This record gives sequence, C-alpha cells and structure tokens, in this order.
Amino acid sequence: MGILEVKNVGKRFGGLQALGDVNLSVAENSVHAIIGPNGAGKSTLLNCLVGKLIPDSGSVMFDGQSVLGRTPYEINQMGISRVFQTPEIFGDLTVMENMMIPCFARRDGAFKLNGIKSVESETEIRDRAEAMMEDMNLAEKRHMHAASMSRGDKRRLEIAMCLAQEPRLLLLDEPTAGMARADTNNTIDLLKEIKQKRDITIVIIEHDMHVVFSLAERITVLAQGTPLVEDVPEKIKGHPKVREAYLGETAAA
Amino acid sequence: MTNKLTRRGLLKTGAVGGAGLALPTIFTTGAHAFTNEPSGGTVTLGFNVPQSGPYADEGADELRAYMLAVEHLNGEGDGGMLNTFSSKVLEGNGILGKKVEYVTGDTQTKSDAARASAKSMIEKDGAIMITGGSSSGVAVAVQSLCQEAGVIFMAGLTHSNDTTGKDKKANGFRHFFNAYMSGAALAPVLAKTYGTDRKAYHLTADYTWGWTQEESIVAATEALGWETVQTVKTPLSATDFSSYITPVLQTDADVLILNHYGGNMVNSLTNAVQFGLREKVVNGKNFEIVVPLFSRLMARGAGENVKGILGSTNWHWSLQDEGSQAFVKSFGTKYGFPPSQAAHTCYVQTLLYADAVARAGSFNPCAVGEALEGFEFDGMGNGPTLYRAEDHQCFKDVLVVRGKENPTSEFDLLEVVEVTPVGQVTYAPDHPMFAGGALGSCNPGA
Amino acid sequence: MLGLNKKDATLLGVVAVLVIFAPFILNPFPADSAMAQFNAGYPDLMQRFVIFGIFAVGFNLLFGLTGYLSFGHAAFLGVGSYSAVWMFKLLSMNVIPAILLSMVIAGLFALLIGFISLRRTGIYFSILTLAFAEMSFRLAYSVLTPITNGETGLQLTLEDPRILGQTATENGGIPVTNLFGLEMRSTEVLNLGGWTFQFNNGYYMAGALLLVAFYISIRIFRSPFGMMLRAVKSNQQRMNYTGLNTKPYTLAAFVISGMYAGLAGGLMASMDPLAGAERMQWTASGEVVLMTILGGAGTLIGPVLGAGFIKYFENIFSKINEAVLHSWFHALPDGLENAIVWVLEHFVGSGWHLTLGLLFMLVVTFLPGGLVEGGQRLGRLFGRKKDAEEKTATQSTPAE
Amino acid sequence: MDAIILQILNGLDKGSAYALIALGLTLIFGTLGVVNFAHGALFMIGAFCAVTLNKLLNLSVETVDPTRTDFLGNPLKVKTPYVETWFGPEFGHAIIDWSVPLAILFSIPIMIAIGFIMERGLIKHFYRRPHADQILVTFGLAIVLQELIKHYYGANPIQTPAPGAFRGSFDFGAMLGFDPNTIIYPYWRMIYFAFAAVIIGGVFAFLQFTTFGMVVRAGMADRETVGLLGINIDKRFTIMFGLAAAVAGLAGVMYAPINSPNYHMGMDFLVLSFVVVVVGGMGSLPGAVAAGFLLGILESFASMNEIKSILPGIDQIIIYVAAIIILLTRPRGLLGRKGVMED
Repeated sequence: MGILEVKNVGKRFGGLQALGDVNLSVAENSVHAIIGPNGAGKSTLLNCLVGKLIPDSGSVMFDGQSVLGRTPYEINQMGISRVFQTPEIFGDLTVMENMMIPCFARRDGAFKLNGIKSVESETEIRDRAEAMMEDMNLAEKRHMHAASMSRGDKRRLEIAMCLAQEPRLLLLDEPTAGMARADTNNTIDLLKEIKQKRDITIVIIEHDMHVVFSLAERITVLAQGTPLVEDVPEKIKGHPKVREAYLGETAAA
Repeated sequence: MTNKLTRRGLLKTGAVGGAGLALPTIFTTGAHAFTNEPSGGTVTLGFNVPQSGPYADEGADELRAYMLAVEHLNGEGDGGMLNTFSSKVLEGNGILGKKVEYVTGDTQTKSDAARASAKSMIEKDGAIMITGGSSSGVAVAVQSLCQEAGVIFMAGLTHSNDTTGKDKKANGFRHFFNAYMSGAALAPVLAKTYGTDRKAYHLTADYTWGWTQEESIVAATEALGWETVQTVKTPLSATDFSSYITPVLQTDADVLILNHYGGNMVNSLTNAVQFGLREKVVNGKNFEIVVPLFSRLMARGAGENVKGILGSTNWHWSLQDEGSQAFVKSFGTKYGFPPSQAAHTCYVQTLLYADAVARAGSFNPCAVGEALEGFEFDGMGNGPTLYRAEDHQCFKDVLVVRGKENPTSEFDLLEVVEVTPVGQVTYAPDHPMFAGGALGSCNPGA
Repeated sequence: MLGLNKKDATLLGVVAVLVIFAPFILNPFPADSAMAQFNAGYPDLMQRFVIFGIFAVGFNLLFGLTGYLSFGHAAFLGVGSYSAVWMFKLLSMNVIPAILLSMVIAGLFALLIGFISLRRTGIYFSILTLAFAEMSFRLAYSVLTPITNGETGLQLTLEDPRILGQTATENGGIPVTNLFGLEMRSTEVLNLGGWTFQFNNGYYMAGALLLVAFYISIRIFRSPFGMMLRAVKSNQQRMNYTGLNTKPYTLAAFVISGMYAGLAGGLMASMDPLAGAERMQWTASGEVVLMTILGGAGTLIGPVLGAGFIKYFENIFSKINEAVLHSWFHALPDGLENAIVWVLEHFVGSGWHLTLGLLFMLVVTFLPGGLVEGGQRLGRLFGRKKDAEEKTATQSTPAE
Repeated sequence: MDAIILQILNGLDKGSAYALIALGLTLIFGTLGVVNFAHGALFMIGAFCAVTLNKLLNLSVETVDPTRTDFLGNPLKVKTPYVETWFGPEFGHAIIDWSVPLAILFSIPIMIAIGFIMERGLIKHFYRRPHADQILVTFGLAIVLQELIKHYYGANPIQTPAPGAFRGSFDFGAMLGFDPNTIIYPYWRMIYFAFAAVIIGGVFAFLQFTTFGMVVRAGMADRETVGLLGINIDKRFTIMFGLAAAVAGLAGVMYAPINSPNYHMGMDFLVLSFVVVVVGGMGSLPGAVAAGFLLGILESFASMNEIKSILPGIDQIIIYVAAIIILLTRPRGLLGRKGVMED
C-alpha cells in the first residue's frame, strides 16, 4: 500500500474528458514522476490531489485517509505540500516572514487568533525559520522582500516554506519550468539533497526529461488523461508507447 | 447647574504644572452667568447654514440675509426692516451697544455636521446665538444642541411640525410656518379652486418632515370633503420619480399632492408633467398637481412646470406691505436680486433676537426667551405676528401662491393667490400633531 | 516597554504626548488674533480628531493589513452610536455601559456582514459591504424610524425611562453623559496671556481610548496574527497551500475592525448624545477610506493623520468666510485686497470641498505613501536613517 | 397588466441611464484597470454641457422697457437672446428650443477632450498604482469638478427642457389596443431609451467589427501579450478613455430634460453605477448593460404600491438586495471574467 493511492479518478470539463480512469500508487519515501505531453491531464490530476478540483469519480487516499471533499488547507494539514509552477510566495513579506508563516501553520494549525504576542518574541518559531533558511542558503537574504528575489531564489524559498511544514508528501508542479539550464541543475541538486536528508515522498510533474531522469525512482506516463505506462526510469526511456505519445505530440505540434 | 456644555472656570496655577509665567493678568476672573456671556465691545452670532449639498443655494441666500441683518443692526446700510418693525428699541448701535460680529459654518444638511459646526461656534468662537438651516432634521438636531449648551437657537427654514411640536425646546424659536399651517391655509383655496369632491394621491418624501406634511395636508383636505386615494412614500435618494408617477395613472385620483422639497420636488413635479398628468381629465375634472411647500429658489429648477401649480409659502418678495418692501429694497440693492423666503425668515429671526435682547436688557438666554415668549409684533412682512409662549412658534398669515403663467423675470415665478389670515392657521398648543414633547425649562448654560 | 520594541514604544509615546498636549498644540494662535481662525483646540474638534482617529485605525487593521477594502464601515459606527444612545435612554448616563454595548453590537453586526461579504474578494467584497451599509442607512432613515428617529437622529428626550438614573434633572434638563459622575462635556479653561486653552473631560477620555486602541493596533501589527493578515493580502493561494484557513483570519480582522468602528460610534454618542443616520451613508464609509489612504494605508500612524487632516479642513476651512478674509487683508490696498479675497474665497467657506479635493489629488500624486511618506521624506531631509525592518513592517503597499 | 407594462417601460428607461454610465465605467475598468470615481462627474459634466449651451444660446441683449418695472421699482430690462436678434425671433426661438439635441454635437468634442486631458494629465500616472490610490485621486478630481460646476451654476437644479415637439407623451395603450390614456409614456423618455440603445449598439459594434476594437478587446483580455506584439496599446487606451467619457457625457446631455441637472447628480449616480458594473461582472460589457436594465426594472417594480405594502421600504433597498443576492449566487456577477479585480 503506497502513501498516496489514486483509484479510478475521472474528471470532465464540459465536453472534454481531462482525466479518464487514473490509477496511481506512490510508495512512501520514493520520488515518483508524472510525465506526459501538454494536455495530458498532469495538472488536472495534481489539482485533484490537493483539493483544488474535485474529481467526478474515483478516490484519492493519502495515508489511508480520503482527501476528497477536503479544502486545500485541510489537505495541507494532513501532510501534503505543493510547489507551484511559478513560485507562489508572499511577495510583500520578507524572506524571514515567509519562512515563519509555515512554521506557525505547523505549530498552530489552520487558524489561531494570536494577536497580542509579538512575532519577535516567538523565539521557537524564529529559530526554526532561521534553521530552515540556513539549511536552504537563504539566511543572507532574510530581510529582503520576497518579491524582489531572483526566480531561482523564489523557487528555493517556496520549497523551503513547504519543507518547513515537514510534509510527508511534497508535490512539485514543473519546478524547473522556464528556468535556464544552470538554474535547473541547481534545483535538481537541491531536490536530491532534500531527499537525502529526510524521509519524504516526492511527486514531481515535469516536462523536462533531464530533470525527471535525474530524480525519479518511478515514472508514470500520462496521455490524454489516462496512464499509459508506469515503470522505473530505465524501462520508460525506450518504451514504445511513450515514444509514440511524445512523437505524436511532436508531429501534431 | 449640571446642565452645561462648557464650564469656563478658573484653573489653579498648580494644575497647569510649572506655570511659572503666571502673571495676574493671565487668568480670567469669575465664572460667567451664562454660556458665552459677551465681554468687551462685541457680540458674536453663529450663522449655521448649508453651504454644501443640495440646499447650498438656499444656504447662500440665508447667509446674504444674515449679513444684511448684521449691517442693519450695526447701523450700516438703509436699516431695512428696522424702520418698519413695530418694536423700536433697536437703535442701530449693535445689540445693547455691542457691535454685532458673526461666524459662519456649513451644516452640509446633515445632523452631525450641523451640530459639529454649531459646537465649534459655541466652543471656539463664543457665539451667543445660533441660527440658520434649511431642513427640519438639522433644525431639530441643532435646537437640542443649543438647549444643552445654553444658547438661543433661532431656527431658519424648517417646516416640520416637530420643530415646535414633539421636539420643541425652551431655547429654540421658529419664525417659519409649518406643515399644519400649510394644510390649513391651502385646503380652503384648494376646495374653492378645485371643488370639494376630489380624490387626492400623495407622494411623500420618506422622512419625518414628509410624514408630518402628509399628515397635515391629508387632515386638512379630508376635512373639506376630499378623499385620499393613496399615500406613497418615496425614498429621499430617489432622482427619478417615474415609477411612482405611473401608478397614479391607474387610479381614479384627480389631484396629485407632492409632499416633496428641494431636488425631490423639482424632479417629481417635472416627471409628473412629463407624464402628461396635467393634460389628463379624470372624473370629468382636470387633473391637478399641488406642491404644498413651495420654494421659489427650487421652483426655478422645475421651470415652466410650476405654472399654475398651487402651494404655500412663508413669504414672497412681491408682497406690498411696508416691511416686505423695505427688506426687498435693501436686499435687492445690495445683491441685485430679490430675497427668498429662507432669506426673509433668517433676516427676521436675527432682528427678533436682537430686539428681544434689547428689550430684556440682557443676553442671558432665559431673559431673551422670556422676551420672545408671547411677543407680538408687526412690520416684518407677515402682518401682525405672535411668538406663542407655549411652543415658541410664530403665528402669522400664510401665503397661498400659484406658479405664474407669464413671468416677467427669472425671479417672478410665483404669484400670491391668497393671504390666509392668521386665525385660520392657528391651532391649540396641544393639537395631536404637535403633541408629545415639552419645552422644558430654559437653559442659560454656565 | 509594554511589550513593544523601542521604535513602536517611541511612536506610542509621541502619540500620547500629542494627545495630552493637544489643547496647547492645536491652539498656537492667540484667541483674538486674525490667525485664531486656524486654531483647532476646542473640545468638539479635538474629540472628533481622536474619535475618527480610532475609526481609521480600526479600518486600517482590515484594509491596511488584509487589503480587503470595505466600503461599508460606517454602518458599524452608526450601529455603535445607536446602541450607545439607546443605552443612555434606557439604562444610565454613564458612558461605560454605552461604549461596551456599542462595541458588542457593532462586533456582532460585523460578524454577520463579514461572514457573508467575505465569501467574495476584491471589488465584489467591496460592493457587498457597500450594499449592506447603504441598506442600513436607507432603512434607518425611513422605515426604521421608530428605532432610529430617522432624519433627525436618535436623541435623548425628557421622557426617557433610564433605569439607573433620573429621567430629568431637578431644573428640568436632560442629564449629561458622564464617567462615574465626571461630566463628558465639562471643560476647564485656561487663559494664558492672549491664549485660551480648553481642557475637556470627554476629550481626555476619548484620547485615553485612542491610546489604548492605538496600542492594541500596534500589538496586532506586530503579532503573528498581523503577519498572517499581511500574508492574506500578499497571497491567499499560498496561505491555503500552507495549511492556513484564510476565512477566520479575515473575519477576525473584519470583526475587530468593526468593533473599533463601534467604539468610535459609541464615543461619538458619549460626547454628544445624538446618532444620525447619515453616519452610515456611503459617503461616511468613503470618508474613512479616504482618511486611511490619505494618511498612508498599512502604516500605524497614517490613518490618524488622515483623519485629522480631513476633519481639520471640514471644520476649520468651512468657517472662513468673506468677512474673515477681508479682515486678514484689510491692510492691503482695496483693489489688491478684493482681488486676493476673490481668489481665496473659492477655496474656503463654501468652497472647502474644492480645497479638500485638490489636496487629495496633490497628496496622492506626489506622496504615493500618503501623509506618512511626506513625514518620512521630511525625516530623511533631516538625515534620519531608516531601519530596514521598520520599513517593511510599516510599508505602505495598499491592496491591488 | 397595464401597470406592469408601465413599470417595465420605467425600468427600461432608468436602466438606459444606468447601463450607459456603467458601460463607460466598465470600459475604463476593463481596458485600463482604473477605478474611476470621477466617472459620475463626467456624466454630470455632460448634463451641464446641455445647460451651458442653453445658457449660451440665451445670451441676451438687454433693452429697457420703461412701461414695466422690476422688483425694485426700476424700469424693467427686457432680455432678448442674441440668436433671436440675429436669426429672427422665430428661427432664433427654435434654435433655443432645440438646445438639448444641439448640445449632443456640442458635447462630443468637449467630452472627448476632457477624457484625453484626464487620461494624459492624471490617470496615466496611476496605471501602476494601487487601486486605493486611484480611488483617492479620482475621488479628489470628482470633488473638484463638482465644486467648479457648483461655483458657476449654483447648487439648485437647472431646468433644461427638451424641444417643445417632444415634451408631450405618447399613448401606447391606444396603439396596443388597451383603453386610451392608460399606458402613456413621455416622448423624451422613449427617445432616451432609443438613444441609449443606439449608443450601446454603436460601442459594441465598434469593439466587435473594427481592428481598433479587436486590439482593445485583446488588451482587455491580456494586456501584456498585446503589448508584446508591438502594438501601442497605451495610445488606444487613451482613445478608449475619451470614448468612455463621451458615452458618459452623452448619457448626461440626454438626461438633462428628464431631471433638471444639479452639481451633485454625478455622485448620486456614482455608487449606483459601481453596483451595476460589479453586478454585471467585472470586465464584461454585456454584463454591465444587462445589469443596468435588470436593476432598473427591479427598482421600478419595487416601487409599486402592491409590493411596497407587503415589504415596506423595499424600494429604498431593492438594488442593494438584488446586488447581494446576485453576488452571492454568482461569484463574479452576471457575466464577469475570472481574475478581474478579484484580489
């Protein structure tokens, strides 16, 4: 039994069948990649996992509990964190504040009216945030406005924020999209390092094969809303169905 | 003396803490007998009129009248109504020998803003009397403030029964007529002109003044045999009255009574005419429109539509009596156009106040109030007038007017149809429309 | 000090000094001088400064922190005033129960309106709040007249039952609002040379509450709760995916800010026991929005400055009339005097709105951060360095 | 039945005014992303274009008539408009009579010029500023414009009549086979409705069928991308502002005979038009028009006695009640697009 079990999930948008009949099982502490051409339903699937979309059919179980019908923040509190394609951070806040918020969320839950104590006196939270920033090489930028950082640093910050919550499952939605090769490699190294240091399950949706094959332990190929094949990277590389799906895409493009 | 807004007292040197600069001349000595007792050679009056908002023009005209009154009290200009006023104690040397000065403020036609403005006049400028305003809500609010503060309030344009009815106050006085008087004066003329067998449809501004006027007119017309088909409240904020006018077409009403004032009146009347109500024939009679409270300034906004419409007004510049002529002459000479009824009532109120002070020999609000109560006078444009002691309302003739068919100028919009004698508009102080309040006792403040 | 860092403690100290010495600071000109027109140190206006200061500080807790632009905040001030006046009519002339009730009622009202309106964001939220407030105003003005006394406003009468207290005083007047016997409207006057200074009980009580309100606002700004609110403004999506439920955060901010408005309304009624329906009109809601933006949304002191600025113009400039202008310039040759007066009279007296409108445009064009930015620029001119953290903490980036 | 028909007519009529103002407002919202609190003032200025033209045409030569006296007893000065002396009394009178339709021509260049000046001189500096700043600056501008008008024309409403030929009312009922005199409707209000329909249709056609309109619509959808195509979108947006100002101004000109203009009529309509735009849905022109007519008709029905007797005061608040219900059931109003002014 994997930590994440997706069974028979389907989703329609009007006349478009975005997800057909998706089955997916992600083993605990593995790195699992979902790949597929544009429009294959990768993002829709991801959105079904985090509560942004509710599938029309099927079930999504995380650690034995259904996530369906829960809101994104509830699912997050269950232990699923999400990294977005374009970094979603608190642009108006400093890096330090950005880091503290997930620490609060982890300690206080979805809501706490903590209105009198000052942020400065929350030493426990500050220490955690500091430690995380040290860990992620963000400490020097702690007073910077998050919005004024480079794209790579924003990505780093977003991942750091997710990790600060100590999630059991980290979902990455095309984490290197639009990045230069050097930044992409940095991100790969960062994710490898993360995986080394802690027990965490990572699901990564990616376009870039280089990233996928550097990181993934298992790969699911999605095409037209249904899983085409699932296997270890070595097997996927030469798989005829995968070639067909991608070549088909190339031909169509 | 718990009832005071300001206690102007002496502060001990110690309390200021290190007031080492204390010199004998620093402190005023002795408490005043009443709020803002004038010291020195001047006395300050507070003119609180709408300078912004829909009644700003009326406010501007009121202010012109006040400035004229101040001139006349100080012995400048031609003296205006001072020459025709039946009481002759004012000598043109200010009030009790003190030169009259004034401060002005903006009521914005909002109770809050009007009170703020009046308070600043009392607290900051030392005004001994507050006057002005162009709506009843403001008049009532400022009147109660003056009662608490211990100064006299001489109401400006306020037509609601409540001002001298359930909201009357010992320190407040109204010269302007009221809704009951409009009804009492208008009804006989309506009956005479349009007959006693009429069916009336009322559109009424949905706030206190509108309701008291509707109540008054309904009572007065029904007493003469009219039937009230329907009374409909319209929102104050309404700008387009078409959806209130069209239902009139569906009834068998043959008279439309517009209990509206200001912009509401202009728009509802214009709309009614647009919908052809005036050409309509119902029950074999010509359909008629009545505007119980006319304002010439506002009537201009309705242009041709006022022609032939009956209504009532407190005063009109075309009156031929000596007092009116004197006032129109000095106002017209100074400003180039005739005064409005709002200007008239404000001018008269200022003179009446000054006269009462002079007769009482004191600025003390209680003495002034006593001098005004039951005061009978003449020569102020409305014929013999009584300031009734029981409710501080002036009783005088009321004008019934009609929109003029062939105006000779932009000011010549109304013609006086009838001067309803005072006896016909007088009511008992405990009349049910005025019941519920009490004057209380006068408050001189500190 | 008081759990504040040095900078905030200094700011609070400065505000406290300003509040305590306002009767002196606002009356810089001798009472008989021509410039006395500009004196603002009389009880009513000083009370208004602090009461609208409280209102704006509370509004800023919502708008400045979360970016939710409520266009109906005056409704809470209005219900606060009505509650307080009813308390005076029915219970006692002591201001404490009145103010408490006004905060509670305003809070409940805010809970209801906030719960519904916060289902939407951005301009949809603004219009929902506007709709609720306009409904309240219009009903209060007309059909709810039995409760609100409509056009005139709810006031005390000589027939109020008043359970704990007298219906009327011995000499037939209406009793006065008080704090355990200390009359709100009583004023001590100090004449010092040509200067007149007025010390009013009500003002000092309202001033004390402003300091409390301001202190609480600083604490909220600096608290994790305040940080969460700024995070809501910055990125709601990230909030949700960080396991945080934004709705209770925004609702709590809305209710707290509604209670501030209720406090302001209760205080207004305590200073002057009348509650007018216009207090709830959209123009009144718009006014607090303008105060906050003008002063500097999201800053601590900005809303107080904005409130003072607008109230000053409303009360001081509107009272300068032609006669006053002539008295200022009468030393000049007649032609010049008339010319100057003719120009200036457009901007004062009945033209005070024009001046205010022009100043809105000038301030927002040249001082994007509001009056606070003006202060900061002045500060920089005198070479004070700015702390980076302070800048981020009080930054003025209103909602987009 | 006839009562309902009449209220529908009333609603269409009110709706035309709401829709016209909201149309311009939403154009500015949608294209420029600017919250324009001065839009009501533009409507008011339009109405005062009609007033001004009327006054200009009435500029008069004064002759003294010794046989009559004025209110002070001096000989009366009789005013004869110059146009009447120039073109003869009859034709001159006709020109004055037709001042409102003439004011349409008069107002278009003025309103476009005002729109350009506003956009180039003020608004363009606020494109990248927060909405709050836009509110403050445009509100300030609205106050200034309003005060200027108040200064020159006073606070009271000023009557600006429609041409004599259109002052009467038309008996619909007789035409539709009802009893005569049951469904009558003023000519000018019908003209207003027709005029609004033409203007709305014109704006839609302009945006739909011209290249300019296509670019602007694309810009409304995605400003950045259009900018990347090397199209000078800013210049087109300036023109859009002028167009929006002209639409508001024309709405004002034509409204003048319905209700006498006063200096604060803009503010009276401002809040309402914001409600209309938002109920219609941000960024949607058809939404704004639909919401304008919907709220106009609802308002008219709410003022019927039958409904008021069940729900007293409903006519005071119907627009707001409707707005709340619509916004709660449809998160982005009637036809709003996602992501416009939602954060």
